[in-house]
Amino acid sequence: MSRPVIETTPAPAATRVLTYAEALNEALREEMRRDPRVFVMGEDVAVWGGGGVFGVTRGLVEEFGPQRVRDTPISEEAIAALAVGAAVAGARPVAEFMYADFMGLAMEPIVNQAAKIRYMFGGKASVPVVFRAQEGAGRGNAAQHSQSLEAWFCHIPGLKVAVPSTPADAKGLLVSAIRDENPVVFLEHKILYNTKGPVPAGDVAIPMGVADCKRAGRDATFVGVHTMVHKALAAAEILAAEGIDLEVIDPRTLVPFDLDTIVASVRKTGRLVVGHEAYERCGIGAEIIAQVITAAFDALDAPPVRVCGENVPIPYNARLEAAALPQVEDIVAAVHQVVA
Amino acid sequence: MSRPVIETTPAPAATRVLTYAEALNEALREEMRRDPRVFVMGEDVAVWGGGGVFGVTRGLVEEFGPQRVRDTPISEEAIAALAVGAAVAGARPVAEFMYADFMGLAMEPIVNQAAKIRYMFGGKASVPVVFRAQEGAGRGNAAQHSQSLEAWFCHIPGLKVAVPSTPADAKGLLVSAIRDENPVVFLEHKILYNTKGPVPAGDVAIPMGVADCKRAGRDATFVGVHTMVHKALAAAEILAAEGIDLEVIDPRTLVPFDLDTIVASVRKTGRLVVGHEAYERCGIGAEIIAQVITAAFDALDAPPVRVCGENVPIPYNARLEAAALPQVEDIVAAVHQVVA
Amino acid sequence: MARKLAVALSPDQLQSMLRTMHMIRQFDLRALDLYREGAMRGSTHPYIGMEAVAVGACAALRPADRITSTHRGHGHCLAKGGDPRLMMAELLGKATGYCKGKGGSMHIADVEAGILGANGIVGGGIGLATGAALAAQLAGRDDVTLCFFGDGALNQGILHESANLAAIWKLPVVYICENNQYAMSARADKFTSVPDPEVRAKAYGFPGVSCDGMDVMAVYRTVADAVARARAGEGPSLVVCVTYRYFGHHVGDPLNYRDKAEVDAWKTKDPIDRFQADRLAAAVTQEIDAAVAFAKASPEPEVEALMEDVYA
Amino acid sequence: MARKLAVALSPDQLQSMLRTMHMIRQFDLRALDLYREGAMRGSTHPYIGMEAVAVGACAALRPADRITSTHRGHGHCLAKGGDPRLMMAELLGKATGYCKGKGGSMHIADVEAGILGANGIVGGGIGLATGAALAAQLAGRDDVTLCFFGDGALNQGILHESANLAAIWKLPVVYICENNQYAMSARADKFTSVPDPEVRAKAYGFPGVSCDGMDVMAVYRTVADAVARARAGEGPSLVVCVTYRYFGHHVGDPLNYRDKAEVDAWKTKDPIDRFQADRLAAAVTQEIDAAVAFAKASPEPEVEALMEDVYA
Ligand SMILES: Cc1ncc(C[n+]2csc(CCOP(=O)(O)OP(=O)(O)O)c2C)c(N)n1
Ligand SMILES: Cc1ncc(C[n+]2csc(CCOP(=O)(O)OP(=O)(O)O)c2C)c(N)n1
Ligand SMILES: [Mg+2]
Ligand SMILES: [Mg+2]
Repeated sequence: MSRPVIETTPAPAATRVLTYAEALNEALREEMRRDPRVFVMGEDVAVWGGGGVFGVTRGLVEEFGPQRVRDTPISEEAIAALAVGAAVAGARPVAEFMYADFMGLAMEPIVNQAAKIRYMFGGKASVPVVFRAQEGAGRGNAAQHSQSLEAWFCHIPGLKVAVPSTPADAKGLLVSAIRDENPVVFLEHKILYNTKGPVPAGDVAIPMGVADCKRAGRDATFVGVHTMVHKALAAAEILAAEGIDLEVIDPRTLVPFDLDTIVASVRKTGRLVVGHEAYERCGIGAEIIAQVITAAFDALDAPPVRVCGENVPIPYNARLEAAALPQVEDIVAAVHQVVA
Repeated sequence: MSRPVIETTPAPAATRVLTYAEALNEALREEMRRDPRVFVMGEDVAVWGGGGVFGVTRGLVEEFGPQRVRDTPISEEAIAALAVGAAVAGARPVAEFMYADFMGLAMEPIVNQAAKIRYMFGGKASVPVVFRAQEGAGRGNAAQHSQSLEAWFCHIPGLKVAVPSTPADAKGLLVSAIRDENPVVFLEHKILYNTKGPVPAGDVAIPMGVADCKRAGRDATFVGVHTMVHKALAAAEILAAEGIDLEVIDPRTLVPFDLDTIVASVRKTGRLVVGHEAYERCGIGAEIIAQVITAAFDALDAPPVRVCGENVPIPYNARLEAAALPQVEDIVAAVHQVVA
Repeated sequence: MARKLAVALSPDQLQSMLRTMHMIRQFDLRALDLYREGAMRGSTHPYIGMEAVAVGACAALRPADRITSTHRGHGHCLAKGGDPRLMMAELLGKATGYCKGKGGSMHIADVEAGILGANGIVGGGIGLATGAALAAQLAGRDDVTLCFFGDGALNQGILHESANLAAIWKLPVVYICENNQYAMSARADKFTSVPDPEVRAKAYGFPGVSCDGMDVMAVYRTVADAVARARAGEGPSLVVCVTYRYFGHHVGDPLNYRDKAEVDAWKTKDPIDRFQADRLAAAVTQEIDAAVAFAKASPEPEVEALMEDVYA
Repeated sequence: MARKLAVALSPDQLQSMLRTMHMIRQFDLRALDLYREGAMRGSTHPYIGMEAVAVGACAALRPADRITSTHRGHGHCLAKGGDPRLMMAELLGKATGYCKGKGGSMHIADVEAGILGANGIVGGGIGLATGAALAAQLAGRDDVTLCFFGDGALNQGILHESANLAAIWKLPVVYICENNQYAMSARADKFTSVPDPEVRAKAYGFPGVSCDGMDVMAVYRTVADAVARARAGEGPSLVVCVTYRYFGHHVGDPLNYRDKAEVDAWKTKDPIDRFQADRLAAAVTQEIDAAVAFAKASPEPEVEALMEDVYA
């Protein structure tokens, strides 16, 4: 590993429009240039069409070579476990799982090793690994390729969990995740890869644990992740036409979680709608509600409402799939319910 | 498999005192006698000291032979996957994981196969498998042998989840789980194995989805599972001395979940405390609160309070471990808070 | 124990195998069309080029035997007797489909017909097949389970765990690795640590063999031996079928990882052409044989015939 | 590439190895006492009987090399230079322990010393070791990682996946299987499908050898060869050390699955007695050799000496 560490001077905040996938790619590239310990591994991340089935690792093998951009066999448990071992031994792996659903194969090293090593070892090790994967439905990939499993990881102390919804957040959070001394489960969303947005050039880490208000509003607070942020923004337009002003907050990371921003919003609006594509039962929506209830029960003028994935495996058929997922009109209806 | 199906006449409700482990053993034995398709597999379930490290499978290999009581190699993913395949092909496996923590190795077959097969196949298959494991802390087994992971399974549609707290519930629910046509994750608690209680003899299935009121009370409702039921009963004694009358409800199964019983209780008491040993974040406590909030917000006189495991890997040291777990005095304090 | 080895198949059976190979090819060509015209969702993985594997292997089965399949499952399903109408309806997500539209291409199953499902998880069928074999053993039946998986699945831990269990319990399962040279962009010879994956059977003490996966009769004979062994209670085997997928992994595959010359070389071994040619040659051989037999069995002319037929 | 094969160890090194073997035995005997008197929680898995494996293997390492260990980890930790005070304090859950009392017996680690931790998950260290080897390769260093695991871990999928990866990437890792005949009550010869687990290395195309795990020098020589190979960039190896645990799996083991005669037979091969006897014999041999050398090198008497020393 003879590449020099390239010192990056924070670039002038030139902003370009990039896709979510391009923004992630830029984060990986810049971090790999900055720190020779960073490397990428996963299935089809190097050779396949020039970098990953969604293009996130495009061009990396050309720039950094096959040692640092490693195609792996189909061995999800080992991908995770090797990444953990390499991290403990001083490398900074970014391990990719092609679909979050496949992380069922890798829960042991993520949960019993990565998450616990620092604590179990009395604070004398760190595990700077990023587990990247994409979640979400909407493309007819059916039950084994469409799940959103963030709640599993949020449940486990020792892991951090990021869920960017925009290209700028994707880049800024991935930079932070790679620099973090802790294991980060970095969950992208397949539907978002081709969405575009402004992304500042250069060194633009977004700290973990800082929510982003994507739309200010007075009448109700929506908290949601990934596609639900965009659906909520669409719902807000519909609601605005009716004179209802929806505030849309994207926590961006679920662990750590910026409860303060959300509580402040709820204290302002008195109403809360929470949304995610993941199965409703034991999803993060319940946790967000439980935390807000504890912190601001008095401020709530109506019971919070969840707009979540149905408790059903994701079906293939388009109509059924749409019915299984929370939609813009479900958000509108939920907001109607809380402001009623 | 030439054993005859033994018709069981519901025995007269003779009740003996059994340990939780003995009650489970009786359920297995009686179901194996009743239905020759039922078999048991897992690590050290047959040879080891006569049946499992906690004695749950004691004597079964002697009665049913090594074909139906199978010691396996240490291969958790295969234990789960073979059980699923066998279930689809007409057998009724009861697969044991020595510790629930090891189910991290088996999430793929449990979550992506067992839970989804019926739905993915258009309802044309059933997967009558029971995944048994024991959870919980309290014995200094540290971070990889002490977790309570029920929330992971509750999150996944297609699975049922049982969490008995008494010998009678253990027997009655295991009988139901074995007879169920769906995959059931059956989670026992290591601290409970040696606890004793009355268990009716004979065919005593307890239906899934029926909560049990372990103590009636007027002033506050406690909902919790496993050891927390017993801690809540102890807390209720302390509170009773102060004139606070705690109702203690054990949902017994988390999927299906008997919300009605809990809502009825909350409508009576106006106060809710929820407890589990599992990590608080994204645990089942949040889900229970979210459901009660939706169903009975108006009935709540105070914000519900959670009494849960800290968001920390379970430590080895006794003092630290006790501090990581919810204790009787935490329940007392929580009830004080809600009735204040 | 006496095993029934690969028996000669009747002309009807052979004809039906050829028909199924054509059926698989046309089914998947049409699925590709449907996908490209937007009538399908998700992804579809064509079995084209590999028809000999599913058909040769399933020819060794009885109706009560079972299979598990993969993401590239249409061929297995048709070969085990799946109904193309219900399959096609499933691809279009219709209520009449095998899965009532809930599964799609990657989850087609027909448990009644012994098809325990395509699978979206690479290696996902391996444990299921082994478990189905366990169920058969427990039920005291001699049904066998065939477990299809790709070269890419060779490196999943579940194969190791299942193979060990199948070996120590002598389960009636046959592991059929369809080595079509690639797992998406990953070349089998670079991502699997041994050039001949069948040697991995040595790690479990059961037979491992390879065969020409472009030759349906070679597949049939090899799998039939393994099935006979399994049926006789002698335990599992690994059969590696060396084959090739003509198309990309799925629609949209950039196919930058292999060159056209390689594809063309494999196409010269086309399993359908070859079987058809063999069948035609065999038919001719049969006619010739019949002619010879006829000739040999025929009487010498009688001496009386010497002067006959000089004039009308 | 030229490899440095097992070199002769100096008398100081040998003495220190013997001392560590004693240290392991006494440490674990004391741990058992502490457990029985209630000073410890959870469980403790004594390494007694297996001392030759950890000590022989770690003698082949440099300080910058790393190991991963198991639930039965005290021996590995001491052999790699762990501090018995910090270990003992950890067993008692003290703030001064390696893990500040948070880990206990099954999670003792000393990352600085290259000990990447005991592990409560059977097979849990296998992927970690392989990953640590990957980190060394990426950093351009020739550090080697030794991965200890039991016969029970042989059937975990992670071993298969890791071994394949280590092979195709030529990672500097040595897999050391401590075949102590049992995994709890599971006999290695019944639960692993092959009698000699080292054959499993064939499935990955790297060397697999076994050695007498009761003979510290045999372990040293075998592991040193594998380490040299790994250090030279030639990739992984599997070394199976045939050994035995004298005590139960942990305190409270009913031990109904093996008989005392078996235990006694293994105890006659005690690795400490044997090494000590060998060392003593070697010391005597050395003295005799020295005597012979002295004798040979000594001068003949001068002729002048003929009449000397008749009288005082
Ligand atoms: C557990 C898992 N990992 C990754 C994938 C993504 N994926 C689908 S098919 C495939 C390649 C499979 O290759 P192979 O087993 O050789 O089968 P083939 O496609 O060649 O028929 C991959 C990586 C998956 N579906 N499941
Ligand atoms: C994944 C997992 N499964 C099961 C166990 C329970 N367990 C602890 S040690 C052990 C036996 C291990 O046997 P082996 O690998 O041979 O090591 P040994 O105890 O003989 O040193 C078992 C089954 C565990 N800790 N982790
Ligand atoms: Mg392939
Ligand atoms: Mg062992």
